[in-house]
Amino acid sequence: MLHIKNLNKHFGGIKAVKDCSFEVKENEIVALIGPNGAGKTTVFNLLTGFIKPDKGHVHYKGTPLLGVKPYKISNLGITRTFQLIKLLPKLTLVENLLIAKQQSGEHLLNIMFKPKYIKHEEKENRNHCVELLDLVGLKDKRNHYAKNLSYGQQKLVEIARILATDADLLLLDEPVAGVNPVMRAKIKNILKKLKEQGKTILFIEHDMKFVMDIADRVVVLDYGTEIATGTPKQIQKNPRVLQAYLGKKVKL
Amino acid sequence: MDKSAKWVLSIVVLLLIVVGLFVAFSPSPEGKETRPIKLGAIMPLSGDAAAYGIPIQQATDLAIKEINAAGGVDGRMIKVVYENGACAGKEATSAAQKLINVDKIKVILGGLCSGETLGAAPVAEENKVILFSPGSGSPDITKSGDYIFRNFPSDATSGGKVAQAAIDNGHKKVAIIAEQTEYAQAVKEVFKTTFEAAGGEILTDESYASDSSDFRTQLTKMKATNPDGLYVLSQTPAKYGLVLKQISELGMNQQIYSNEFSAAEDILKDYKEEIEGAIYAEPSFDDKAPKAKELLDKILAEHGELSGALPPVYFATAYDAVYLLKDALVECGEDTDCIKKFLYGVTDRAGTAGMLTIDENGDASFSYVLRTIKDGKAMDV
Amino acid sequence: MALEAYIIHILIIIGIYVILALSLDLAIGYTGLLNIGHVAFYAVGAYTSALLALNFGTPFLISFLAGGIIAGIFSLVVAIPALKLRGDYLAVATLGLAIIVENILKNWTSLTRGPLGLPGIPKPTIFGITLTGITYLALVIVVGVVTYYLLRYLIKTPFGRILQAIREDELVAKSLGKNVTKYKTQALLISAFFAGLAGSLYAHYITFIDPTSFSILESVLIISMIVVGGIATLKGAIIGAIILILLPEALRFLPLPSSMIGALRQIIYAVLLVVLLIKRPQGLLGKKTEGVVTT
Amino acid sequence: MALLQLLLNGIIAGSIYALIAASFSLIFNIVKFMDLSPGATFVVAAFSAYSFHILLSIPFILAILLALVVTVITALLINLLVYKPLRKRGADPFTLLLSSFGVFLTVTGIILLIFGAEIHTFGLPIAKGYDLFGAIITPLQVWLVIISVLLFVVLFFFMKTTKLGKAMRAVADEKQVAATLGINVEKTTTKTFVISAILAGIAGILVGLEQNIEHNMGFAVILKGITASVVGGIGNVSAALLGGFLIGIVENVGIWYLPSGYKDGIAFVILILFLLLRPQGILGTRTREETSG
Repeated sequence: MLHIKNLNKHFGGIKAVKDCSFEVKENEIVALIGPNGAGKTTVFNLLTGFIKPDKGHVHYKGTPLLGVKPYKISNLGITRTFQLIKLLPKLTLVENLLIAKQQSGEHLLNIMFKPKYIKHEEKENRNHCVELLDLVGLKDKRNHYAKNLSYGQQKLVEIARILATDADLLLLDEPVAGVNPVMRAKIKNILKKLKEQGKTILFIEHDMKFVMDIADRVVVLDYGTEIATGTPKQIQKNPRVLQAYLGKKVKL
Repeated sequence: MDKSAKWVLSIVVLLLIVVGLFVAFSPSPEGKETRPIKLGAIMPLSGDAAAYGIPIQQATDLAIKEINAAGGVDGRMIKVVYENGACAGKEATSAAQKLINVDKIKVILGGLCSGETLGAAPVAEENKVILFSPGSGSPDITKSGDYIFRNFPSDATSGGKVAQAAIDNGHKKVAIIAEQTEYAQAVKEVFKTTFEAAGGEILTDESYASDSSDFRTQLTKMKATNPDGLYVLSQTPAKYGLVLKQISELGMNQQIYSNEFSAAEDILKDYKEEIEGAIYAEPSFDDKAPKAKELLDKILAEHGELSGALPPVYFATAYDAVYLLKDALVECGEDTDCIKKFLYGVTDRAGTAGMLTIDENGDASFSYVLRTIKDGKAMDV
Repeated sequence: MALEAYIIHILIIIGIYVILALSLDLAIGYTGLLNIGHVAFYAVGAYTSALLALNFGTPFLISFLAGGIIAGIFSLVVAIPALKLRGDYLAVATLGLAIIVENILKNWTSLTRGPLGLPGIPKPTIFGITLTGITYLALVIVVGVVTYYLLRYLIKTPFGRILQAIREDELVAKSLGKNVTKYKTQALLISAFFAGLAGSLYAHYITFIDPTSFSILESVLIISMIVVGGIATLKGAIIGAIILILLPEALRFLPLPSSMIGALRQIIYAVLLVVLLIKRPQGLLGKKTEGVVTT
Repeated sequence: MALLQLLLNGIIAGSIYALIAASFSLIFNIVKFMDLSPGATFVVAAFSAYSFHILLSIPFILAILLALVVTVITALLINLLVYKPLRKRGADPFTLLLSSFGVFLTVTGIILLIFGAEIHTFGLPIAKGYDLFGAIITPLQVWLVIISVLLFVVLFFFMKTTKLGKAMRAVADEKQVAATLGINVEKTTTKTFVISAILAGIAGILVGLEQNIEHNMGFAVILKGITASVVGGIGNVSAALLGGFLIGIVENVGIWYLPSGYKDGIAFVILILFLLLRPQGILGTRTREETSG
């Protein structure tokens, strides 16, 4: 589904991503792990077109993503969350989700000529979004402003928003960072349900227990390059991974 | 409706009350005959041109005081209601609306800037109210309406006269610098057409924004074309002085052609050498003539000094305008159609500004005279 | 009769500024496009409509709509900086653009007669009736009401919601597949269109326009209206317009020496702007974003 | 072609723009918003110097110093009454820019109220200019350029060597870091407003002497000052000198070819070109991150 071949990106002298290649198969949950500064978020930014790579190709379902504008990449069915949660503070939860929807009501011509259809589509989308909020257990807060939610709740909304985009490939940037165990379990179930629905997930995470529980495959990055790929069990035993982490004094 | 909305509505209601109360209590003239006659006045009282609203106001107040002292109009005192035109069309329109519709005024003295008169004219014309300007020179005013009059000559005459003077002096090549305002551009256009028609050549036509005070590059451009003469036109005497200063700083000593600001007090005082020998056209106003001298002395007595913002002719035209309107009111009361006929009938009426005749467009046919400055004094050429 | 004529005059001016405030609120309040050059659209609309009427004698409705359309097209010029810059950089760029427009109006004398301005702009005649006074007010009210309800409807559609998303965080909007460039340009186009209409209404009412009536201070006045009334609330823009037009007019009736009125007028609305920015940043009617959605 | 005269005209105008640009850059550096109040302090200085020297006939040097004191007090009041509460509430740069518009209109409105709209002059004797190979510059204008350049030299060393100078640069680069290093951010900000007001004040007095004094002379100057600051490199004080001279020269040379009415237009076309193509200006480094994350 997603093929990345020797991706390169440097900022000034620092090589953030160096000859990084890996792939993500259809309907797979892949974890992207690695010590801090390994270039994980940079890879996400390259995939979503926020920054342009210096070298390398990325193909999604065969179509190249190089140089495609972020909003076009998103329309291809790839969507992401952000390390620092980015909800729309002055909009309500339902509105935050409705933004993720591609609707005909967004185009002025439709507004002029198909007002009834837009109303109908709006109602439909609104119901779907309320369902999603219910899925993450925030239905009662749907008319509250995103600004007033707790950190954990905002994480859930971000995931609900991902679902609202009906995207096939979900890029999650540390979905459970700083989240209490109860919420973490809830997110784990949601990810499992998504896999059953045929979604493909690539997520960055430091919480190894969570990674080992849920990931089908793990890709390890170090100094911007892929040093190991395999099932969670294989990765645990892989000496290069240990060295990469231990060398960096990270609890494994 | 939370607290703030209530707060907002209370402000709006309060404002309406203030406006309503004040208007309700302002005396309406229809009533008894002895009530004072209200004369409207629109002139610049704020903004850049406020400086030369002052001489007009002083002359008007003096005339009104004298008229009321001598019994006013058949016993009814005249009361002047001043409104700020701020030398801009938009303000003048609001001012005229207020004077006509709230104070129910039938005769308005003003505007001073041409922009004011043009802004107020449509409102006055629509309500058949007399608008009499003592100082607007723009040619556009000639056709601006039957109820629109002035006793100040159209700039056309000033521009044309000076252009002819330059040709007569043999200065066939002239460079122009004119401020970007209604008045200055209108007069410059007339100067250009007359000068070119008479065989002269305009080497360069420079301009500057009203809020800028650095004309050195425009003057450098003019200097480079080494003209025989310079035609300098500003909106205010103060700006005119600054242009003269920078002309002399740049060592340009060509003959200066300009307008009546060359005789303004401030110029004669602060820019004595620079203005020496300048040739300009001015409504034929002899401030030595007995009536004129008497007026200027009275203003000097009352205000301690003659505002140098404008040449003395503006005192005279304002003073004469008030007396002329008074005579019209005596003749016709507040019937504006009768006043209109009366004003159109004015021929060779003696006044402090000289003999006044009003033509069929409501303009004053006023002769311009060529003058020059010799060691600080205005003299006929 | 007289008193009503004065009130009608004030209501017409308020109506024109309501349309300007509403259209600017779409850009600043809803899309977060900090446009200080709104007066440029107002001027382009006024001059287009006046020149068409004066030179080609076009019927009012055509010159009126043309005013809006040309202002809209001009907004595409403003869109170039608007797409790339953000925050106070954008504000200063649009400020520069408005000054350039004023500069062009003053200097392109062959088209606009420069400082001489355009006198004698014909009063509009629709279906044979020449509109003055009360009938003109009716026209202004109709246009004002149409503007209000059209914008209110637009804001409730998904299009309106995306504008607010762009205001909140462009990056999120981009990551959710929204072509931010297109929406910003469209928002600016609509905002400019209505400002152009307001310009045409002004030109045919005052019948004399010159560059001084379109200075930067007009933009600041319009912005103050939406700040006073409440950023991102259409009703706020209306209230703001009413207050900031009535306040200086009320000054005219207070027994103040007439030379102080001009300065006082400028001080009053400047101080009001500053105080409100400090005390009630969301303006009088602005919805406090803490609570649940009230409307 | 009187190129030399044009360059001279450009440098004279440029030195005023440079002072205002520096005054603007200092404030922008510290509080990170575009502040129009230097345009107001510029006018306050000119009118105070005029009233002390001409109306109260206080000796020239003393009048200038008193005028600068009044200017600094005005700037401190503006910072205290308007910008501090807004900063405390975490207002965004646009709100602060808007408030600076309000401040500008209030201050110039008050001056209009007190002094009226007449145009005043110091009435200095009009000196013939020196002739430098055909280009002419008056003694006062020579002083004007010298004072402006001198001020920049002083400012440059002040920023580099003195404690306050280093504190100002630290707060400009990283406010939080500066705070942790024990720099009192609030006090440094106030001191910055003082220095900024002095620069704008001196510029105001110089223009007051050279040309004339009117209540609305501040607006065009601060806008040109912002343009110069953006072109030179916003936030970089010595770049303001470069930006100032550049705008002055391009403006004056520009209207040699274009009709002179477009003088203001030229400056703002340059502003927009720089904002679009090189927002960090000639000397500046990329300070604002285009895309985050």
